[in-house]
Amino acid sequence: SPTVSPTGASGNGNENGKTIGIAVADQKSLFYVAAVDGMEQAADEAGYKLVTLSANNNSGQQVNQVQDLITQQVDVIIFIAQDATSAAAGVKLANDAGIPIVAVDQKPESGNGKLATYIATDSVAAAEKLCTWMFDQFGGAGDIAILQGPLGSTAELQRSEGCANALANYPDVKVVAQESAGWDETKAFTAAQNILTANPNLKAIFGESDAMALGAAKAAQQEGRTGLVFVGIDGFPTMFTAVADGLTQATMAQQPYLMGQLSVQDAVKIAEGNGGDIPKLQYQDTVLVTGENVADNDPAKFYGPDFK
Amino acid sequence: MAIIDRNMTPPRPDSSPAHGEVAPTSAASVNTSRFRRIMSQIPGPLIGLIVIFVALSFLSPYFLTPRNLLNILSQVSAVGVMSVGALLIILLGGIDLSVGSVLALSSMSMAAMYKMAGWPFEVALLAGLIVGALVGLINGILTAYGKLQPFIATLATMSAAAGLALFITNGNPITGFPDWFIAITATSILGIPIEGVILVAIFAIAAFWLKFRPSGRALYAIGGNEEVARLSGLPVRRAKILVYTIAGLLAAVAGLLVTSRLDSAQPTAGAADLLNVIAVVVIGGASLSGGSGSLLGTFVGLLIIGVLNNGMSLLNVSANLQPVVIGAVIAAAVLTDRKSSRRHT
Amino acid sequence: MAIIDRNMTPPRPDSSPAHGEVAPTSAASVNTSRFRRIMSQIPGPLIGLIVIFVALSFLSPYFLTPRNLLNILSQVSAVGVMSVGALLIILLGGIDLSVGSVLALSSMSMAAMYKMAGWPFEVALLAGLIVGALVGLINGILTAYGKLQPFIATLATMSAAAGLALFITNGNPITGFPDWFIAITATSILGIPIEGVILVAIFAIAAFWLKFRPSGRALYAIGGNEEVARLSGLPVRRAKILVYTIAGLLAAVAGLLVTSRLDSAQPTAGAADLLNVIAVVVIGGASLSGGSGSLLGTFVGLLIIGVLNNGMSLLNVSANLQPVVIGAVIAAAVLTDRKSSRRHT
Amino acid sequence: MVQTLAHTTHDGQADGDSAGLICTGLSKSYWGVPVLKDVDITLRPGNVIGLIGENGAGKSTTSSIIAGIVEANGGSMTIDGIPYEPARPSDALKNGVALIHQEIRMVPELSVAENIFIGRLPRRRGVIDRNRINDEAREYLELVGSQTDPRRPVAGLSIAAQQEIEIARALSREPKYIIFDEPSASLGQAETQHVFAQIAALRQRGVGIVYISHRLEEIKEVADTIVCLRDGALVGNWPASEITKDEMVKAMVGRDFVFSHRAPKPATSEVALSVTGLSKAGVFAGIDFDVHRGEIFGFAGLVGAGRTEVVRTIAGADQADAGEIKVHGEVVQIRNPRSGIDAGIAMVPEDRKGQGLNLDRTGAENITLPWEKELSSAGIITKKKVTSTANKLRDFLDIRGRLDIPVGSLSGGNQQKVLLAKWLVNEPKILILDEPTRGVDVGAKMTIYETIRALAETGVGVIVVSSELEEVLGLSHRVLVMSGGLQRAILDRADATPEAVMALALSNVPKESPLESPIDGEAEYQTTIRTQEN
Ligand SMILES: Nc1ncnc2c1ncn2[C@@H]1O[C@H](COP(=O)(O)OP(=O)(O)OP(=O)(O)O)[C@@H](O)[C@H]1O
Ligand SMILES: Nc1ncnc2c1ncn2[C@@H]1O[C@H](COP(=O)(O)OP(=O)(O)OP(=O)(O)O)[C@@H](O)[C@H]1O
Ligand SMILES: [Mg+2]
Ligand SMILES: [Mg+2]
Repeated sequence: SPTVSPTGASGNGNENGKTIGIAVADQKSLFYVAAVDGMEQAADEAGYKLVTLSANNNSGQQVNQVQDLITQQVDVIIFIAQDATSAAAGVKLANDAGIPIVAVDQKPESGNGKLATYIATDSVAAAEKLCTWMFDQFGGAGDIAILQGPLGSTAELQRSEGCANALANYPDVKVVAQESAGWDETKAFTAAQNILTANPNLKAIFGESDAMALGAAKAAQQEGRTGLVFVGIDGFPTMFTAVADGLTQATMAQQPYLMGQLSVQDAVKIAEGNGGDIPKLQYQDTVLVTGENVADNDPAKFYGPDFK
Repeated sequence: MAIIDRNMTPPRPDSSPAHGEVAPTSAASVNTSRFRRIMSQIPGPLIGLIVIFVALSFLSPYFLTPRNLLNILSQVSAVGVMSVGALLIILLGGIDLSVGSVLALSSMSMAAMYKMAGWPFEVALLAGLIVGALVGLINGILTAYGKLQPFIATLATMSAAAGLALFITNGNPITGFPDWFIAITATSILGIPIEGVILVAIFAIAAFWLKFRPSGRALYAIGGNEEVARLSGLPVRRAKILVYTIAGLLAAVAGLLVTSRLDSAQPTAGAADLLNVIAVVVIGGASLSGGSGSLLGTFVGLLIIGVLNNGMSLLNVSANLQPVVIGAVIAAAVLTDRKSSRRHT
Repeated sequence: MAIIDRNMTPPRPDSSPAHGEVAPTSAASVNTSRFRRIMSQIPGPLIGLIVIFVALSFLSPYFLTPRNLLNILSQVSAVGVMSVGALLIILLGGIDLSVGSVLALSSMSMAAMYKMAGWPFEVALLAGLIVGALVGLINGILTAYGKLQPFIATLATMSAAAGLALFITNGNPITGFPDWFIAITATSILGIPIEGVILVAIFAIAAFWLKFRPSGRALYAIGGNEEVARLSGLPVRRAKILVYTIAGLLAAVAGLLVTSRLDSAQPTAGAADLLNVIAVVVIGGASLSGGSGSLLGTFVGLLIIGVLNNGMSLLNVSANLQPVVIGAVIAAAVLTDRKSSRRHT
Repeated sequence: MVQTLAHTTHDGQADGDSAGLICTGLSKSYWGVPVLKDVDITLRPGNVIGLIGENGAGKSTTSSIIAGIVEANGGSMTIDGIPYEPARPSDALKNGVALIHQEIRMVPELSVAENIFIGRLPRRRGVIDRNRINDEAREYLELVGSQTDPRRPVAGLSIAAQQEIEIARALSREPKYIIFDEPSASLGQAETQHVFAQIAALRQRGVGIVYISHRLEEIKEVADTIVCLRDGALVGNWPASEITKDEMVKAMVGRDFVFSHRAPKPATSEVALSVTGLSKAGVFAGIDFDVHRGEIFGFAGLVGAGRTEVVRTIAGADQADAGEIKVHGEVVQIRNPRSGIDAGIAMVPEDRKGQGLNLDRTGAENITLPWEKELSSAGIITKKKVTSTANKLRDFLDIRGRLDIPVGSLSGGNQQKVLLAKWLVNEPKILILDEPTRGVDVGAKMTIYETIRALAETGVGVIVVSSELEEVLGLSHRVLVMSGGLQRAILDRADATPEAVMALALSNVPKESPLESPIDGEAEYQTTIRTQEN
């Protein structure tokens, strides 16, 4: 039936009747889509059934969905929390129900819930590294702008924090404009137009996501402003192209596909009783992709083969 | 010109027994009309809910378990609490867009007073509720005295409250609340989760108010015809202010539930709930032009949305198709609602 | 059937000079009332706009540059195009929540047909527009024939369209459009960006329709009192269907503008625009209960929102406080609008 | 109270002089135009003042000022010598002044009883005492002769039934002063008599009453004193027993004026409209009649007989279940109002506010609303065209008042003329008028009657539905009498005596009638909401 996800219907799975439940923050942003792609690939390989629930960026809804996964008696839950502070509630529910939980991307900040393992990108470090690279491009002195994600979201907070860490080492870099464009390219375009107008001496724009960096770069291109540096975090295939074309200068590529695969592989081990040797914390590398190394990096490595 | 002499002929059909004009005659027709009246008492969307319910019972083995049904109750609690306030406002012919932001603002205010200002938790909690009521009060004043369209007034407060909620901590969530507070959403009374009890209690109190108290009945009068209400000496402005304040307070209560549930006050909580809240009320048969709607209907609307979300989770419907299914089911559920479709053109 | 010829016997029973009941008396009072009439022609929120405009000119040296003013025009183009459709629907007493999702769906459909199905771009573009119009048509049919409340009907299509837009590519954006298409938003005619020209043209055509064409004027009559309109022989259902379809089509046009500007079709584009679109119309003085509102007002509302957002960017107002300022300014702008405050209680 | 009275006595006013509701020098203007000029009215307890005047003379304005709905620009009021300055309706009610408004104002969703007690629902143990309001409502309804069940919702009740509720509501406040603003406009003769009986009883109890009406015989019957307004000024004040109807008319219009019906010119033999076997389940059945060109064809019957439903169906506002309609010999399919209009059938509906006019738009826009396509050139309609068309009709129908302001601010009679004008922009083949002179003054009535005759003389077939027997009998060539949804007889002018018509109107529904199972609550609800569109 068309309403059942491809995984549920896939041919070779389900032999052992075990199910992994996935609670993911949304299925709109490519990071999560790629992570789920990776999970599906790994589950297919292992012959596991997946139940994927997406919370549409609503923490409350996500707790409901964890509840629904527990109702269905899944064997392991993979949890990509919408938000680090609210993640504890979901973990607690799973703990109470005795279902092991693998956290991906966000880790609960509070409570004393037990995680089987935590797989993530170190966003603070990634942002710090990226911002440092960006400052160096214009000699470590000048005005920059930051386009933030939805205010209050964990990714926004961590990426802002990382860049602030880098700024601490560059006293001559000044943030003259800071605006939220909600991960959205259109909004970033508009925001950048205005920021560029108000700041004729701007040197660079840090987009906390690739989409926002792209929007900003396109605005500058339309205004005929050249010589600025535009960087983003994510490593989307479109951003690879943009970096190669010189529209943007760098992206910090995350590896969601790999993280997805890894989470399912771990979940399978746990379900089969071999979870003992899995490390509690597994940070995945981010790769700084710039004009110099973009040709050497295949975007499929980061976002999976399905990526269009 | 009084051509008919009062004595000349019986002026009303009532004195001649089976005159066909107004008085119903045969027992059969009385029965039919009573049956029809009873049928028309049933909220139309109930049929939609029953169909969805039965279908899901067949489709998923987990759906009809007591545990799952109780889960549904607690899953809808926050939206449900807000939908009571929304119904009251919609009865008045108003609308409240600020409800989600108020949830966030009151939750953040409470958390900030507790964790940042160091107030005793109980005081902070009370302050959070007051903040919610206060925003509601502003909505009420803007609509009743400022004579702004409610859409605009609450759009303004929605925007302002959302901004303030972020401003308090610069976007950071606050976590770490007392255990008893978290227990509110983690404990059951006689097997029923406390949040479910709170939800049902709020519905019951509000329904009682609307049906049996003059000030509650007045909402129908004001929403149905504000001019009549005013000319009849009803305190129209006071009613508006009261209702918006109640809605703000209820949004704050919903905020407390969400905070307790997540053990986290989030500045962007509730933002996604706005359309759900209004949808619940409208699916429940209320008219956005005011004067008609009931809490029974709203509760049915709430369950439709709640059961649908829960059911699709259980059936593992693809995330991107879920909104499509929800859209189709909402339209179908309301299309079958003969009553509301007759009334509103 | 000619207009009645007034040479026919005047049926008036009296031959004495008509004793004017309301005939205006003194010249002075005529003048006062003419002044009042002219004043009442000025859309109320215009004063708000002027105040904001003047304030920003002083506050930011960049605000009053031609470049920035043209930027504002292109920044508001997508919301502006949609707000024309929204005004038409609101005039009828309806509402369209689906507008943002339709933007995304038609943009994604176009892109998918071009890049995935390999259709010629012009055909794909047309298909994208048709998809938008089609969703609008469904809205129209659901409200006019299904007799759903517009809020519910368009909530359902909003949900469905948003889901489908994501479903097409499983959330992936599509990029790589022909140069001429991208040029639409990158080129200027006589210094004015094409999207601005398109925006103004759509406003002008729609304003002409509303003012001079019987079918456009009918919207006011239908929104004002549907039964009167129906008994006057106006095709109420056809008007509803037409207007919802136009709104869908305009959302698709806005989708094309956004796609062209970014050279990228995005499944979640437009989602944030819904409240803006309705806010623009309501700030512009239209009443959500139908029958009143103008495109001039809507344009002023559009500029208020556009100028405000632009100004705060230029002034680097803290992102958290921006919504607070917007909320306060909206309330203030509309509070000063004596006309609309008088009309809607 | 006693103190204040003593105080006023000190001022030299005798107790007897200050008793009652005394208005001195009331003035009001709208848009800079005075509509009420220095009006003095003294209403004593137990007195009935009949207030007359042409449409727009200022009667409703006066009553609105007294009832606290509108604020006067000048003048003062006292009750029993105490200054009375109502700022809002509730102030008036507190001072014992109630108004029965010209326009009916109900909350359709609430029950009849709740509508009566709106704003002061009694409580018992904290909750609304439903038994009490239902019982009391039933008593007050019976006082005005209404049988309506107080528990049912108001939605779906006929205008007449709602008017009765409106009166019951005012009575239930046990006021000391009541203003009836044209209550009889939507009442039938029988209901009016109930109201009169009630007024007599109130007067006995010392209530002071202002009774506004355009039905002058009625006024004479009920009032002690008759007061006349013309152009906003008081022009007469007589004991009711000492003035004749003709004198009243003269005072109202300011000149000699003869009010009489004359026989219409004979109709042609050409059939304009032919209706056969028209039926609508549960509403009416077996309607068969022809209207000739040049004929005025009346519909008589009691309120609720189904006349309105029949003519609405002919005009396309509702759908018939069976039957055939021919216009000028050709069968026409009338599916909706538009196809009715296209077939040359125009209908002036009985509910001016709900179905006839869009009160927020200007008179001119209302008049041209159905004809904008015809009035446009090259698809464009200009304000000039709208205005000039409307002005032509204003002259033709003697509409008094501006057509460029919202029609809701015109007086009731002028609104009715605007409504008529709307259907005369294009000469119809068949003109249906449902209660064409509801709330219209004598002068305007004559204008409308003359217009009807003049239109008939040009070959239009006219159908007049009216609850005023004198009107329908005085105008028509032939009269169709309905009762209980059935056509009882078609009487020629000569045979259509009031007695004969009333006998038929009151005749019972025979057992074998298709409407044998009568219109019960629900069906009535459905048929009268009339929201379904085509
Ligand atoms: N709100 C208003 N704005 C402008 N003019 C008004 C308004 N209300 C009434 N008028 C004008 O005041 C005059 C008096 O109106 P009023 O309603 O008192 O007349 P009336 O004597 O009750 O007439 P009718 O018999 O038709 O009811 C009319 O010319 C009317 O057009
Ligand atoms: N007093 C009343 N109470 C309840 N229903 C009523 C009353 N009067 C009329 N009706 C309902 O109204 C409907 C018919 O009204 P309709 O308007 O067609 O009659 P009419 O002969 O034109 O009377 P009217 O003089 O009111 O125009 C019927 O369904 C009837 O039951
Ligand atoms: Mg009047
Ligand atoms: Mg009638």
